[in-house]
Amino acid sequence: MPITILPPKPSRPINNHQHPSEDDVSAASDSDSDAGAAIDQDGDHAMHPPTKRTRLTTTTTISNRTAAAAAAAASIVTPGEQITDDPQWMRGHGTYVAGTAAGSASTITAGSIVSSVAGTVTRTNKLLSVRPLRARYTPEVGDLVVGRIVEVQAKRWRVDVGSTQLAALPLSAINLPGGILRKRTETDELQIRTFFAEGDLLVAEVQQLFGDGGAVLHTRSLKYGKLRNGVFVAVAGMGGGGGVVRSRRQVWTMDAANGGGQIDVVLGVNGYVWISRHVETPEAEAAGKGAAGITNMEESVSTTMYSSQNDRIEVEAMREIARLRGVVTALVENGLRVDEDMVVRGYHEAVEMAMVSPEGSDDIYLGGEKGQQLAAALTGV
Amino acid sequence: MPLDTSTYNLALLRVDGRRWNELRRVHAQIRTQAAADGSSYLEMGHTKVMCVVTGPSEPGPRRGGVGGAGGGGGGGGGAGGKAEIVVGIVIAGFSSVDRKRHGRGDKRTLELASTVANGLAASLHTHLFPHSQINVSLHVLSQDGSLLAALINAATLACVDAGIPMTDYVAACTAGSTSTYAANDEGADPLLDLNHQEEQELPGLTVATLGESDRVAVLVCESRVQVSRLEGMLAVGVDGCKQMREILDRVVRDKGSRMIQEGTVEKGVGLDDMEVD
Amino acid sequence: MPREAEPSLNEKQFVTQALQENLRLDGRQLDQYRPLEISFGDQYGVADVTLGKTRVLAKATAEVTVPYVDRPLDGIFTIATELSPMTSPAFEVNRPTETEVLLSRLLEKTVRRSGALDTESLCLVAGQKCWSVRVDVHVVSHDGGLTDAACVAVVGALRHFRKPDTSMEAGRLTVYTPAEREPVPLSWLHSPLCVTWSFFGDDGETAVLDATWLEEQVRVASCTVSLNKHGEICQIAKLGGTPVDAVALLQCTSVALVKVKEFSDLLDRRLAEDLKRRDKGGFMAELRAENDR
Amino acid sequence: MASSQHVLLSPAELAYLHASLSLTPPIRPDGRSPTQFRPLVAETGILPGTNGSARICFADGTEAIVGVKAEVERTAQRPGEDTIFLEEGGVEGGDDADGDGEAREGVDKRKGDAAWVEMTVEIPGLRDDDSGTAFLSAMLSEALLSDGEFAKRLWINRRFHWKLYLDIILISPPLSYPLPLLSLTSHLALLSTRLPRLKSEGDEDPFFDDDWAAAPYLYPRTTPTTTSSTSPTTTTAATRPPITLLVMAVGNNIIFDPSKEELTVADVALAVSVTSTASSTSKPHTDNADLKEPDTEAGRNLRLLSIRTIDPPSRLTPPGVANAANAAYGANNGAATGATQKMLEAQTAETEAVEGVWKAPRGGAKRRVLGALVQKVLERGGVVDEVLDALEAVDLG
Repeated sequence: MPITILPPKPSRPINNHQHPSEDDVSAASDSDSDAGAAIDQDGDHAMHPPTKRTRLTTTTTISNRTAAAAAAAASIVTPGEQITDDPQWMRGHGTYVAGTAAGSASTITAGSIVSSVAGTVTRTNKLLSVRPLRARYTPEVGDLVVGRIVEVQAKRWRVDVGSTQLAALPLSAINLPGGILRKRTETDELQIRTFFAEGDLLVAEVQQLFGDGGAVLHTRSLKYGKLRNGVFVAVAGMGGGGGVVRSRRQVWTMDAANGGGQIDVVLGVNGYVWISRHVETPEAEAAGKGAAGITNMEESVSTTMYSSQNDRIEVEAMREIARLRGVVTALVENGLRVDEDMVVRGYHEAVEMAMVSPEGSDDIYLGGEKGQQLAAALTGV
Repeated sequence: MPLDTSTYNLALLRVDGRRWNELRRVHAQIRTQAAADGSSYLEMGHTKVMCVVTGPSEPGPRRGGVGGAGGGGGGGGGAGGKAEIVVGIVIAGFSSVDRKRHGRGDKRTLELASTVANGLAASLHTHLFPHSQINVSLHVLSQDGSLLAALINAATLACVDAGIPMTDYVAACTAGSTSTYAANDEGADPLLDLNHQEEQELPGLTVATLGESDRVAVLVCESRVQVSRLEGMLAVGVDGCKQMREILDRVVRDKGSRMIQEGTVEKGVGLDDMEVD
Repeated sequence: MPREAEPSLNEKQFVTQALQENLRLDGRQLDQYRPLEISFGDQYGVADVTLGKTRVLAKATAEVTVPYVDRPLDGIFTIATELSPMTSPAFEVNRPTETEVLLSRLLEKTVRRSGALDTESLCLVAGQKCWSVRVDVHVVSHDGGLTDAACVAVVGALRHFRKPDTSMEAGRLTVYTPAEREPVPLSWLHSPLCVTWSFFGDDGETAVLDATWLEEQVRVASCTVSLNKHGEICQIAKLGGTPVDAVALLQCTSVALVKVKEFSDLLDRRLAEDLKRRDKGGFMAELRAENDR
Repeated sequence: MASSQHVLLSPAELAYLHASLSLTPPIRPDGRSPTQFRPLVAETGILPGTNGSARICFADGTEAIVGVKAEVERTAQRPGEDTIFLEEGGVEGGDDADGDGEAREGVDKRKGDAAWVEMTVEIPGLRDDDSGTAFLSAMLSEALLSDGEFAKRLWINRRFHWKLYLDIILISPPLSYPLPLLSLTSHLALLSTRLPRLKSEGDEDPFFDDDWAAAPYLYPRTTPTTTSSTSPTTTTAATRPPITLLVMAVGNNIIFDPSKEELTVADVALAVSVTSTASSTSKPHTDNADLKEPDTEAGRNLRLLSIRTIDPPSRLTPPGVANAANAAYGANNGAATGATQKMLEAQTAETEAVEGVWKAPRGGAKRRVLGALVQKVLERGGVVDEVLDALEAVDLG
């Protein structure tokens, strides 16, 4: 069946003439009654013919919001909501200090900590911060990220890492081919595009942060460099809502079923994911040949680092890579966390689902309901 | 006397059966668009607006494409140390009763876009993203009065969904008055949330406040009205904005708590157990 | 397009701090206007307004055209604003910047939409012929307070303008030249004038009238109120910027009403003087031979 | 016409994608079968203020909304048209079948005019006179008006006709080439369009029944049962608005509904507009005979309306650098194999295709591939049939 057209999910009816279903917030009916009620509670706008001269009372009517806020899901704070006003707490991300000037409502005492995003409050001994439900990636030092070169400048590359600004990768922060250790010269700047050109994908680590939050990357290690032999997936913004979560291992190699050989998965903390066939790195050969030496291993590895030529990849490997990609997209579409064990469990679940399906292991499609089945199996199990 | 108000004084009911201080049916949702950073859909009565926010992101080479139809907020580089808010409004040809095509240089659309951009700038913490740009694109699906108010509310919801830090919600609504043009018509009553017919016949204004406070971020009045009527309309408008903020807040809270139940977001530390230790 | 030169950081802080203590660079009170001077050209319909160093010239013209299809009984009335690079390098000739769009929309709402000029009186033959009155606003030099000066110039030009007299007999429309018949003034209902408030400080608590260009670059919010001297608000436009307390805005509108009454009287006086200067002997004066002393 | 925006992919990804798509059967990045479409959510009748409306969005968030509004417009009288009245067999008022404008006896004298339909496409981030947007709206309206059948439906009488405005809005910035999404949405919108029922007769000023429930569909849903196959009824019923599909070929694999990545490695991409008419009985005097003789058994026969080649963005992608030619590759073992030999290797790597290195396709598409593409689309019971069945299943809101 080439095309599946689904009816709109009830939670998003555009023309819900019938009474809005309970989960979908339509403040229609209750807002009127509520608005009416709210007005009544204040007494001065009772339902008798409206007072002619509605004074602009400077003291705002004590709305029943603070009571409702506590009753409602306390774990969620929304912008402009006071978190605490005792001065011992320190202010973290996603909050601001309400001076009388910035303070928006008289119910918020000056100097108290007020949330500036909608999200959940996190407390690390005396530091209060609010993690937004969903936001763009904010780089931290030491994050392993996957990035795409957007622009090549004189001595550096501008890398898109899905953050609020492009990250910078200075020429001095990369390994020279052949592992030579020397100061970067003019010729290196002229040959800058032989290392990385526009559009190239690379995995790197955040070395430091600029004042305004921009990141500086570096690839001075064996596991970083140009990415090839695989497929790229961008996952929705980090920070909850189905994004990649910071976990112990962001890069791992797994053995694929159905003879797919070994597959590398790189989960960038910024929500960019790279799935590729595991390439036999020289240190494995060197180890095999017993000539393991740190220096020439470093040297032999970095010869292949800047190649952008794919090696021969068997059909089974391509199929398993596509299946893994389907697992990651299914996790995101159904709002599940994306980290190592979820992906591995999801993959094995997908392999079993394929076994049972008519086309056998060829069936690698995990969109639409298949994705939901997979997600249900994962959350259920 | 415009048709509408002649019947009003008898039963104190408006054309669509609402009292003087009742908002129309507001139906709002966030995260209606998986592809965008932040998205929202808002219905105030029959005025339907969709909003998509991408950003804050680097303006970058795609700059050309950014100045799309009705791109408001003005060109020029990053305005000194603050993120630049670029608002584009597309008013669909089928949105009003008779089909009207809003061209690219339509001044009214540009003015609306500039108003929404500056209205949002009042609350968004743009100083946290100095070299980047927040791109708000609004689509008007159908117009039945209070268009600017719906645009501002939809844009605020989408920015909250995109996780952009802000001081407080910018909630907006319209207020009108049943006054005739005679100088001191004592019998004029303020009205809340005008629909298209009321907006044509009666004097009205759109007011947007910063969250719970009485502080006015946007005030636009495009019809002739007595100075003495202004206070009554402004008071009703500001009070209407508080109700609107309640509604927007509830939308965000329910979406958040639903996301927690689905386990995509770990449960945070509760407000109340904060005071314990 | 070269960007407008931003005032330096300490200049901004200095201006804001001075305003905190109710001091302005040119020593004016917070709600005091710069000297407003209105003069009229010798041709009908030309008004030249100077507000301190800001100078705006408006010229009204009229021609006979076909009315719009959907409104056969109404004449056509358009206001064209063009901020040329003469005012500041930031403006380009045919690329409307945001300031220009806001200015033209503001004038549109203040004068055209508020029904200051009775467009029905411009109709000559329903559905076929009508007057098309057009006002061109040229900004000669821009030192802040553009909206107020432009609005006074437009209203002045329109009230000063005389359109040729016409008569209609049996389907034949004759338009008389000024020599044949005295041109006729437009039918003017009310004179809306703009007053622009600028707000300073983090909370927008300091409200200032008639900001100069430097003050305009430093302000955090602005609100333009248009009223006529009968106390009717024609439009209010506070398009975003730092939120200002609602009660303060209300006081601004009442002060604005006082200012508008002042300007209306000034405009009436200038028009009366111009009428007297122009109308020495009226038609007979045209024919006298001897020269002026 | 290049697809709407330049796609930034690395040569390694392009090479991998091209390799995986040229396998038989091709392995698509998201695992779909070559003829499988991405799942989409569709609904109609979402805007009460319009004559017809529809909204479709993909799982990845690309969303399009189409609104159709109709206005009565006076037909421009061509000089002398109304004087020669009889010669045209213009049967006067009286025996015209009143009411439903559809089934009309006598000669089908309704003449449509392409100017009666105005279609505008609005893509965020692109100006509306941008070449991409203009090409899209031209292609969509061309498909609709090419066979002249559609404009006839807008005919009221000799003096008046319906002017139809189709406004197509793409909500999110386009993630993939928007043509198929826009065409499916406008297909659904046209299916859900209803025009008020005509109550006036002949050439008087039109007067309509304001009962919306009685308004007939622009494309009547239920095919009027043509009992005997001999009666020369001009049942244009059960014809569907056209749909335009984007089909691409890599090597000799034919792939439907390509995503953005797939389109960047396409050798050739076609936009094929197809319409379908129920296997109506042979119309006595249709001038444009259908492509294939309408055979008697049920089902629809597909009629090809237009084929347009889309310039795949693969032509704009930078070529990959083979290891031999890569100065930064194997820097230390270069000396061992001698500089000249390395130069030779580099030259060969420049010209022929080296395994695993991306090279943009050069030259046009082979005729055999084009023929296969069109054949695959027009195959009876093939992709288009299933798409049309699925679209029909969408209940009109």
